[in-house]
Amino acid sequence: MSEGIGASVKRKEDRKFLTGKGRYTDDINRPGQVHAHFLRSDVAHANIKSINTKAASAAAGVVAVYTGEDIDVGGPICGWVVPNRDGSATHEPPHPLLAKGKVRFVGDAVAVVIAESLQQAKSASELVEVEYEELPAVVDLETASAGAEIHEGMAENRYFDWELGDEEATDKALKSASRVVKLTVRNNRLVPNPMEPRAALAEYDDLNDSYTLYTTSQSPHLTRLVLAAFMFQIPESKIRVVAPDVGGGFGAKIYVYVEEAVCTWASKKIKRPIKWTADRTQAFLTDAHGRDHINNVQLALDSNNKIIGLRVDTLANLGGYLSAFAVAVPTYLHGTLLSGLYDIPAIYTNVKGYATTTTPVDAYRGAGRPEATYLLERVIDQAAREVGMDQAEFRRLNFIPKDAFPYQTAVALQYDTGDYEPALDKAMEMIDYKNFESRRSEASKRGKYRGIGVSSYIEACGIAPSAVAGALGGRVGGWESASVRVDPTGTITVTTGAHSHGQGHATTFAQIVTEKLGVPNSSVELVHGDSDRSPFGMGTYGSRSLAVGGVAISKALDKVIEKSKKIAAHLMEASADDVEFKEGKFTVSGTDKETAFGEVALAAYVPHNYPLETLEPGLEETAFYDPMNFTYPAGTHIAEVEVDPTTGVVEIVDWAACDDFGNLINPMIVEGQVHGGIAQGIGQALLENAHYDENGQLLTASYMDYCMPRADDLPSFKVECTNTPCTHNDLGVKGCGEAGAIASPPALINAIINALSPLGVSDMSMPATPETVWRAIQNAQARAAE
Amino acid sequence: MYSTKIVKAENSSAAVQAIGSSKEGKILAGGMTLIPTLKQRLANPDCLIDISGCGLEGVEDKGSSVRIGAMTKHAAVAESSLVAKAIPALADLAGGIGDRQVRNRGTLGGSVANNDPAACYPSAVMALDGTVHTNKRDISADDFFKGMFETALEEDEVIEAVSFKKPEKACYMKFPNPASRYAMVGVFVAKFSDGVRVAVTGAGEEGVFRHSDLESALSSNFSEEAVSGVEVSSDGLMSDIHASADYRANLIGEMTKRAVSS
Amino acid sequence: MAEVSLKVNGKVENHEVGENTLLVDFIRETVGLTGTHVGCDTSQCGACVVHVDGVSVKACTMLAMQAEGSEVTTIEGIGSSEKLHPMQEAFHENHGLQCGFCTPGMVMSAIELVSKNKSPSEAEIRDGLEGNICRCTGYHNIVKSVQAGAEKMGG
Amino acid sequence: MEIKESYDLPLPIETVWQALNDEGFLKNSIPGCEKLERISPNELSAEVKLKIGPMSTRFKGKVNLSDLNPPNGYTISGSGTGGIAGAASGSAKVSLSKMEDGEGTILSYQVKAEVKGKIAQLGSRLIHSTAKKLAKKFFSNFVQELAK
Repeated sequence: MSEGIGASVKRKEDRKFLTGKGRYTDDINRPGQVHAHFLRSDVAHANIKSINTKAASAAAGVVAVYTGEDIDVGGPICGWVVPNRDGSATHEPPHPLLAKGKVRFVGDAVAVVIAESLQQAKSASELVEVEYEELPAVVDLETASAGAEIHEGMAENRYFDWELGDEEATDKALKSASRVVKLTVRNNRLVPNPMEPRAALAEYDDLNDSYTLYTTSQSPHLTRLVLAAFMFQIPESKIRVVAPDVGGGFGAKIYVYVEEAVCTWASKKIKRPIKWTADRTQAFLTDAHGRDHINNVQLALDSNNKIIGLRVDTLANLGGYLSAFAVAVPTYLHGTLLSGLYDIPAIYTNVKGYATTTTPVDAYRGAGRPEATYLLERVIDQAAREVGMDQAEFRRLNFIPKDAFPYQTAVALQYDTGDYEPALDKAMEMIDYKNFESRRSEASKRGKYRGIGVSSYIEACGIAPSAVAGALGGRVGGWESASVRVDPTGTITVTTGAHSHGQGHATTFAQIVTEKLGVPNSSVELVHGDSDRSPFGMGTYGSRSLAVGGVAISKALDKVIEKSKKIAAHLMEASADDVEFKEGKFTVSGTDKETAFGEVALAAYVPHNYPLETLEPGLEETAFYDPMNFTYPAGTHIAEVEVDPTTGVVEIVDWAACDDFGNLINPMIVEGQVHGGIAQGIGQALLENAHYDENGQLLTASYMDYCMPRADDLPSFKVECTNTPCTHNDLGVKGCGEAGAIASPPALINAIINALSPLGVSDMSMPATPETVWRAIQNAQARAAE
Repeated sequence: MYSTKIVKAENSSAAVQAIGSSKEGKILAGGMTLIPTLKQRLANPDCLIDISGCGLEGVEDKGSSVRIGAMTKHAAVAESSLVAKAIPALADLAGGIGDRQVRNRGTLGGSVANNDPAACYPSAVMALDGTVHTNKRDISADDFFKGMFETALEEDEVIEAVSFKKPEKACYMKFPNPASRYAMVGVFVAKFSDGVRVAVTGAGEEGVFRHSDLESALSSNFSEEAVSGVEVSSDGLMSDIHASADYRANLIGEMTKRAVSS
Repeated sequence: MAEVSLKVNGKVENHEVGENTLLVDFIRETVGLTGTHVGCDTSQCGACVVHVDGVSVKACTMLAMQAEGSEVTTIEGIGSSEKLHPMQEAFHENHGLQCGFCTPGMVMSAIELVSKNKSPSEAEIRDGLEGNICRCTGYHNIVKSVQAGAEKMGG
Repeated sequence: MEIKESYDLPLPIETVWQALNDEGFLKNSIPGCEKLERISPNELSAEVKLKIGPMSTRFKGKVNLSDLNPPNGYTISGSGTGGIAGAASGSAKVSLSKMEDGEGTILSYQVKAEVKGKIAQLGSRLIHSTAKKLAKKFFSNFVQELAK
């Protein structure tokens, strides 16, 4: 069917966005609305000696001014904790909604000024006097791990010290190895930068003692849960959270931030709707950042170049407060992926998470998996170079063979299915790998260094099953819910707890309905993003929407079909067991009896001829789906670059990606997700870096200094897929949202090293800016001259 | 943005008068730098004098030079067939400033008056031995630029036009800052019958400057080899998170070579 | 306060606003057309691109008073949901948008780009979209969309 | 960041040292200084208007004189807040020594500067050059004042 599973259906949601009719949080206004402006700390680390809000409170248009002392509810909570190596628990220091006694990063909210207009709020905030007693800034992991104190009573300034794997076996492998390949890499700190800045509009309803919060969230139900149960301690029914159209998330909009909570809290105090919208610099300062690891890697090889062990010691910079999933990212989303798609018998990893006086760090597209893939694909490449093997063949030699599935890794995961060589082969074919050397020599005639870099990755999507997540320290479930309501006229309303902020759920999910019920896409309406209109949900992150939320819809559809069959059986006077449903029609096997889906729908709501004694009327079903396992997308990306040695500029001349996402519902949308992911990965590898000075000032706090990938920084991409369907969900689907961002950084860095290896360059840090590359060339040339 | 008053001046003397009668008035040309600054509340002028109605737009061929009105947009210079014929390098430079939308609003006069150390236009004014025409006087390029963000302009002075001498050959090569797209290094090389002028922007701590070593090398031998023979010093060059002084020095050499060989 | 009179999508808009009102705020708040977005503070992201007298500008870096007497066209003014502009159609057909936030500015820039260059090459499109940042698409499909849009517009 | 420079002055070291401790001299030397009042022997309150390109901000703060080693030098440091623009601080370690001819004085300085808040967030590319420029201006103003 042209609109069902597997079809590149054009997106249903496009029209509103293309005509300017999208409705984002800042587009919404409420009668009597006032504006909030947050006064933020200019210093990275200080005790607050005093705050004087008197003049600000008296300023024109000011409705209220609040500081941390005024707020009587708790702040953001931690959604995942892990045990320390010594058995003690993760240290979870409090994170007040507005700073209390101390500020811990530049941008920490110190006071909120609420006024009739935004300009008035800003002007008044200039009158708030804050006296700080400055303390030393702690910016890098070296300082953070050397006796800094950011949270009172937190030993060694460490949030956690976690381990996974078999240390003894790994160290034994390292000792017995015929070669140990060593590498230290830094995964640069990134700022997610969805194009829509965060915003909130909170309104209190006096009559019902309830709140409505419009917010830029990837997970409105989680926001409701955190606000109601953990901050305000009121029934969840008293808070409605609406995440309308949301302009991108990439992780940064998963969490509950202080601004939305403060606006919600204050809306009751002043009994007026309060709006807050971040400007871009506030977004840079306060949206949770991503990555920022230092990894020490040791890879053990036997004499046949087979990997026999891997040890990774990681330091993670988590910033001034522990963000919701900050603990999960460098631990269970990182350590468990260290086997990659390789057969590695022994792995051990230790991760220490430190506090610094920088913006809190949390999940950003890929969240832990890009870090794992980066270090692994870098050390694999170095190993291939050291043993003198082709980079692709070295990988092939060490891949988990296709007959080894399900494969139990040395780091807790069980991969259900996979076949890695076809994707590698296809990517190599797409980029014409075998003729690369002739392209390299042609480029060298033009004075350019040409290189090719491979990255084979695996990731784990859809954080579940809940029981496992819970056992590992997760404090939320890993399920998703869906309900499917068939209207009397046969149109369908699907509600989901997943949230679309660019992913095209309205289209993809409708395709599942079309496939299963045989109704056209246009008859399917998707409801999401409003906690009052959809059942409880978990939101969208970790490439889970389809693999968990989509499967929940499929399960609800199965229930609808099952019930429909009973109704159809009644209508056709047959036994339900004999009824078949296909392409929107019910038939009775062995007869020519048939009835259309629409007739069954009508009968369900106008039950004049209906088995009321055994079946309830109506046709609406809800399903909760909790997966049995993660899904494991995998694949190979190959980048080809040319380096201009005179300037260090890297030009990406070709890109081939071959991914295994299992079954595809909408290949067009999947491809778009891959493109976007690759672009963000290229951004990390070449352009982006959150740069703090030694005083903890973020020097890249606007697009003047933080380098966002633009159209002319990127090439077009060749994207194809292989398919080993997921074995444990009904749709055979995996996740695709993060793959590009996971696979691409090492492909690019490996390509640059490959290009410059004739000069003796063997390492390259991210971002590989022109100067970084130029310096590497200069240093290599200087070494060669010695 | 703080509240302010807007005065629409009809000619440059009215603009000067308005500045005089304000406490801390500012000329608003294209606004590409000024408006973002005001939005951040990093300045609080009591009055903005909009000079878009002063009739300062247009390109004229003056024989040995091209005269361009101060309020001429970058896009107009980039698309001017007159400029393309007389000084193609100048049209190229204008076509590479900022992005399309900046070029549709940003003006020559605004860029020159602001003298941002990373702006493109000052290098053209300097390399093309330009003259800045104000309501009061004509100022030669060498006297006009006084260091980062500083010019010879007095309080009661408004730029009306800039003249650029037609070179025998010229080229502007820009290595953009990857984030802001301003010049990290921009080199404007102009060959005249009596010598070569090389102006560098984006690199100097004092803003745009002429590179005398490169000029003398190229004046006697206009070739890439001549550039290779010059040791570009990093003294006095900017160093920031995007590029060190050493790297900028390297780029000056490279961009000059490219400009010469283009 | 000052009286500002200009046309937005062909309709005269005459309002008393603060003299420091940005064109983008005039469009979004005074006129109530929220398709023009604000994504940064430094004139770089291009989410706010509109046409003023036929040329694309960043509405966040222009005062409403500077547009006095001008014809402003926003994303709402180039097509309707019944009859999309060919460029809007091309973005739909080529999956040139994901979250939709940068899309209005991107489409407005693309239309101007094509009006100046009837059949732009891939490199010219990439270069011409320098003033518009998209975080979702990696630009691959935006470039395809603009190429297709150029063809539809009669290039 | 650190900035170093030195000047040769045709004046005796004592004269230079005296000037370095005179608020009138200092006020005329600090670029954009609108107000400078001594509040204790080694502490002055200051108001400085800083103009960098289109930006124009008034900083209020203090100037401190420390490590006094008459007449061989001291450290002059200033810090101020510029409201919404953020804060700036800087210090110059000033050393005076007699020139070999015994008449003149060599004034050398080493400057450290840091900025906070919006000016750091938005103006990072200009921080170093601006600090250098302001330091240069301060000392060239100072030398000019001395020559008067």
